[in-house]
Amino acid sequence: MAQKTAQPDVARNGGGKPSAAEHDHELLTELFRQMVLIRRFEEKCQEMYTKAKIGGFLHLYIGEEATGVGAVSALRPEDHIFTHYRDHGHAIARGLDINPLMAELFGKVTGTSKGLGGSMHFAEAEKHFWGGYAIVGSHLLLAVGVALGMKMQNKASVVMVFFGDGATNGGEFYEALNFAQLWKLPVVFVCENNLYAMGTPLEVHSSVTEIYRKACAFDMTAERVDGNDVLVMREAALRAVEHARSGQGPVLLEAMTYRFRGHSAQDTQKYRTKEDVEKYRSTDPIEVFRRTLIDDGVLTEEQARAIESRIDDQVEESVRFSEESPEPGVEWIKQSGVYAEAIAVDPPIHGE
Amino acid sequence: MAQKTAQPDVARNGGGKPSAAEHDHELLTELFRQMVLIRRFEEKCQEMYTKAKIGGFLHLYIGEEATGVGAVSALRPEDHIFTHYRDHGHAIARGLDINPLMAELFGKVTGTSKGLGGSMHFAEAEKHFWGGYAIVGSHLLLAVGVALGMKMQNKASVVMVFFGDGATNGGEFYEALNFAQLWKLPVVFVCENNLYAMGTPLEVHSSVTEIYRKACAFDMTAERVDGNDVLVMREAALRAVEHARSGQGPVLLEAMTYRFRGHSAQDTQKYRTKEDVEKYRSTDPIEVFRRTLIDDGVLTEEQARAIESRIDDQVEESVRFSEESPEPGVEWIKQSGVYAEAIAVDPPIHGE
Amino acid sequence: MPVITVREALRQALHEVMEDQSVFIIGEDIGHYGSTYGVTAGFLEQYGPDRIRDAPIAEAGIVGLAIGAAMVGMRPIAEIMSVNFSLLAFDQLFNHAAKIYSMFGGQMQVPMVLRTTNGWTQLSATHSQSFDSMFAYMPGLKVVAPATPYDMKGLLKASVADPDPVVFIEHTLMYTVKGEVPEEEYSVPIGRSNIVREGRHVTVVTYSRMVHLSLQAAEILAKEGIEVEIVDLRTLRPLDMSLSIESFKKTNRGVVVTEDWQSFGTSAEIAARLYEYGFDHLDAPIARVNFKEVPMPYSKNLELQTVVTVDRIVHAIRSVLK
Amino acid sequence: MPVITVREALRQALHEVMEDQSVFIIGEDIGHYGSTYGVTAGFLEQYGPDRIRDAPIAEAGIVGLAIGAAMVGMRPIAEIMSVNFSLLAFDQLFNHAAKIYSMFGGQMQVPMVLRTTNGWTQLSATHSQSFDSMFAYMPGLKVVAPATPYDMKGLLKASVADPDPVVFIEHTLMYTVKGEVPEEEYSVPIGRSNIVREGRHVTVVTYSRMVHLSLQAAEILAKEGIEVEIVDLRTLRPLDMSLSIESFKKTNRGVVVTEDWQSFGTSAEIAARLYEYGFDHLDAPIARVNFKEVPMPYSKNLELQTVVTVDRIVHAIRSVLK
Ligand SMILES: Cc1ncc(C[n+]2csc(CCOP(=O)(O)OP(=O)(O)O)c2C)c(N)n1
Ligand SMILES: Cc1ncc(C[n+]2csc(CCOP(=O)(O)OP(=O)(O)O)c2C)c(N)n1
Ligand SMILES: [Mg+2]
Ligand SMILES: [Mg+2]
Repeated sequence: MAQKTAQPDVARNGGGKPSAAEHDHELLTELFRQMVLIRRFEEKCQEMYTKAKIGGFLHLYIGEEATGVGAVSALRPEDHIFTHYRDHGHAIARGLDINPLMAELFGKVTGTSKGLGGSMHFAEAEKHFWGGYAIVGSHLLLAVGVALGMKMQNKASVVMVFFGDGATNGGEFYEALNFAQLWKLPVVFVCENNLYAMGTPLEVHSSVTEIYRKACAFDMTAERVDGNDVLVMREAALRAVEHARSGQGPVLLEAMTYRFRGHSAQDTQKYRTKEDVEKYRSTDPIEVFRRTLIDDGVLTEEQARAIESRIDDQVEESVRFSEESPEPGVEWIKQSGVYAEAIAVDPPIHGE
Repeated sequence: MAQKTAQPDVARNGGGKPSAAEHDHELLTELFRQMVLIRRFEEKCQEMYTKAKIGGFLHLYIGEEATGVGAVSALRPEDHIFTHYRDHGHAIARGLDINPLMAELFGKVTGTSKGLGGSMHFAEAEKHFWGGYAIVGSHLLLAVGVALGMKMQNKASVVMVFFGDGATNGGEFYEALNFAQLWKLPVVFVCENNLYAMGTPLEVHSSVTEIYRKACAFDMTAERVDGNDVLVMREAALRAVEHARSGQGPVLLEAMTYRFRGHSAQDTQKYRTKEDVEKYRSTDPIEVFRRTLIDDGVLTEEQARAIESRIDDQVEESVRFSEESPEPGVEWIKQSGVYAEAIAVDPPIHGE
Repeated sequence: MPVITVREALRQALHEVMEDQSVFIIGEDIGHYGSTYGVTAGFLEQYGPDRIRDAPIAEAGIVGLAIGAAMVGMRPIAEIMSVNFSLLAFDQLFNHAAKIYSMFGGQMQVPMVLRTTNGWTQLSATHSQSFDSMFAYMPGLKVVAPATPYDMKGLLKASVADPDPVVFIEHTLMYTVKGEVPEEEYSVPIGRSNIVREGRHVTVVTYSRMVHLSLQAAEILAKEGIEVEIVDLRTLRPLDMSLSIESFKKTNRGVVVTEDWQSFGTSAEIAARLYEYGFDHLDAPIARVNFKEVPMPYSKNLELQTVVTVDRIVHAIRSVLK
Repeated sequence: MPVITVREALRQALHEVMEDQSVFIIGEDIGHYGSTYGVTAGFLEQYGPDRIRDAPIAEAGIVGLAIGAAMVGMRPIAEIMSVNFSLLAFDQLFNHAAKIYSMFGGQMQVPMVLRTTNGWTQLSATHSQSFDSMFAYMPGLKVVAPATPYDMKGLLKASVADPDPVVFIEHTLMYTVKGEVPEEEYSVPIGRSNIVREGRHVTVVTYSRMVHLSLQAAEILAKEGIEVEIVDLRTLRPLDMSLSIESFKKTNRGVVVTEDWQSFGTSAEIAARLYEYGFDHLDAPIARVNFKEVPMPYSKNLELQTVVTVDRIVHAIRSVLK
């Protein structure tokens, strides 16, 4: 009576590497612009962190930009995004203005979360960018809940949720996958497999290291893709989003990527060698894409430089904006900052 | 770059139904005896519950006896068992004396857990029967922990843990499987798939209804077996235990079974028809096994009756024993009953 | 006024809120099984599986999904079958439901209700707990624990209407408690305590099932001429102590009765605030009546010695009057 | 006596207990990463991956496995990287670790330690909490939260030696705090409070990091001739109030300083017990100094207005002396 496990329904192979030239030049330029903006924004973050303008934890996305940019580019405005604490890239890819993002890092009231959230909690509800969350794996369930809400409201929007390889061992990951598949909810789970959970290597923390294969326990469509190639990532995301939007249920995408910086600003990176990092840096997804665009005649070197220099100005401007912005007021540390509808009681419960 | 999910390493097919005659008659008789003992013990439990001699929740194993008896028969004395609240069958199969079991249900100090635990918390540490646990899915992690402890102590013992189909959707199940496989721990996970989690049908609660297939997310060896055939169950358990003991890692066994009674004594069973239950009752695992033993010449009808009648006496005796036993003393509701090493403080913290 | 049970009052409230299409219920065995305590019996048949969602046994999932759905305009009612299982959802509840409004600077709201139930009756250690103080400790949550059919209905309606996450705590031993409930629509505001019995000798501050036991204790003492005033807090967060303190200033003696462990339980905060604000009126130490601080034993007699009884309340009241 | 940091004291304790082969450490990033707060840095290299177990991000699993291993004779030390993630393990901790001894009638013991750490520094709402009162509420657990290198080492050793499950609470802002630690072996018993400064005008009852802030406040007030007595509870469960009450009977005035939210937090029980047992010595309401009751804001200035500061302690002490 023993049975073989059925094959999970793996999405079509993405085929070979899509050629840049096949794509709309405007799109290609925009993808490039976004990746560079993320990179330069975060390099500035590091600088500001060193200057103690930014506090708390700072998890940089540097090296992983192609994943976020490619994936988010597959979404429509009515779609939804959830992400983890390493959220700068997804926010920028979603089109959040970097002024409020930098201001958030500075803890200013002009910040995207009014200075209450900081680096790990970028959000903009109006853009359906529901925020960065700092409890590993835990936000996946919220994403599934939004998909449920959308489905119950008969809306055809899709929810995309980002998380790391390390987030696929905690129970909430599996609960989320089961709920999504059981109720055929339109969720695209994007695992950013950067080979480490903090300093713990993939093979030390997970019994199965091809993360997409974990979807087999739920008969969920799953695919592993090169997350360092923005076009490959975009194609896979488009397939996944289409699958979800058409009512066929959720998809798990595993994007292979690598982070160039430490896990956070505190990381001493004992767990990997400088050579490991250099190996990946030599195929920096932004550099590679830039070269492709120039080689394929999408951009000239000058055009690329112009984009980069506009971005540098923009980033400088975000710092100026943040410096000049006021701090959030004390209303945020009263009950009015805690509840949408605060109830006054006598005597006040809250030590006010 | 898309890849196909690898096949999980499914254990050998158990082959056809093992014939009773091939087995040692003593063993066959013992399996029969255990199944009947569980059945009669629990029928008496129901009677005592109706008479309010037993309180709380009462989850009967009636109909599922072949699973527990077959599985536990594959273990050695040095092996370990964890189970859920539906624990009477596993306790009896492990050889726990029914006097302290019945006394436990009566809430007497002669009970196997001194009357502190009740129906859901049978245990006997000396027999490595680590107890019934009442938080669904949650005890799996303890079982994996015991396996880790055993491995670290270089002991070759195996841990067998029982749970229901409903327990395979909560996060703790998946965390347990990952830890067990990651660290190649000797655990045999036995899922008793009785098609319902309380009153929620399998297909309503789980995106994949062949529970054993969930092991694929961890490359874990897994097998689905007929848990209503005690010999099939035993064979599969022997294979799984051998696999685990030999250092090849954990195994997930899915035993297909059915409970004849309600989920607990409170259950009105709206979720299934009387006909459904009757269908299963017509192939009652005990009746079928009894007929086989007689047909195959292992037992005569008289011998079977003699066994049954001895069991009836034994069960009556357990009631008498329980009635006559004293209640646990108030030391159990002092700190001495809460801590292995209680610390007296001044003033007492505990409202004593 | 019709006299109905707590169960029926909850059912009425749920039927009324289900008129709003954004309301749905998610939980274990609320549908096919027919509901563990009968509150949603028949709802699956009436509202269908889309709005009465039988969930897998995955408490974190149930609460997490409810939070997400609430963020995009739904009004989910998540049911955790017994409060003992809610521990599995504490991360979702405390790290998300309670935080999302303020952590993102007020951009999002989480208008969800978590219904769950305390209780005991020989269910042993892991099925007889109260986590009231844990819920009440958490800024960002509102925590409601009514005692009467009237308040159950009125507060459940208010909870569903509230834009913030509300933990709504019931009690397995209260579903059959009866009381008057008007036929007209009404709701009871969150965060308002209530005097359920007037008296002038001693103030009992309590909530949930202990209200009923305290009333019984008061009856017994009334025969001896002791007039007990009883305040039902109804809501634990925000905690409205105004009536309790006023009463205490009149009686100068207080007893706090809560059905949980004493140390670091709800009675600690309630007593501390009575002391703080009633300081000039203290005639005797305030007594606290609670569970004995042990995991609940299965054995019936031991269990009855562990829980709060009318006798123990009577005894405590007498002690503060000495 | 050598002066070392809290981090070093913890490291010494861990090295010493690792001599017992049944002790092992399990947690996230304790090995390859080199330990989040440096406590186990170098341990993987010294003891190997069998005894220094880098775990997946699965807090329930980490605690559940530790419990199981403890049941069969191991002495696991489970590390939860920050207390905020411990919510994911509350079910394991409260429904299993705390219950197994009594629920099975004393047949099994769970000699495990859960090391975790409170703290904040612009980490925002979900990374700046304290659940001390939740742990301390739970019969079956022992809960320790030391303040000095001496106590850190001594109590960690006692915790590992203890046959019951112990929650050992550290603080991210204390790892570099220095103090004297003898070279000889010693341990500090669980469940004993300690007078860390003598005084006669007011009693401050506190623990963990707040001991140091209270000492600073006392220094400031000493210059004005106000003599503050400070009791460090060291253990929250069982809660030894004897020295605090004795002190209170001498000073008649009390301040409770705890680094958590006030309502239903640890200060509630501590204050309630001071009132109860110090009743005949009450000259003023007892003040409580705690976090403002809001999810922690990221913004630095707001954060500094939310947490407990020396100023706020000084202010509270003055207020009870008025
Ligand atoms: C539940 C929980 N446990 C632990 C942590 C601490 N922590 C933050 S990030 C992280 C590693 C996550 O790794 P991964 O999921 O691979 O994401 P990456 O940072 O590599 O993008 C850990 C352990 C946390 N935030 N939440
Ligand atoms: C975490 C948790 N959630 C809910 C419950 C209530 N409950 C007890 S048994 C049960 C159904 C379990 O079904 P299954 O795992 O299939 O086991 P079976 O009873 O069928 O043997 C439920 C929901 C519980 N005990 N623990
Ligand atoms: Mg990673
Ligand atoms: Mg079942």
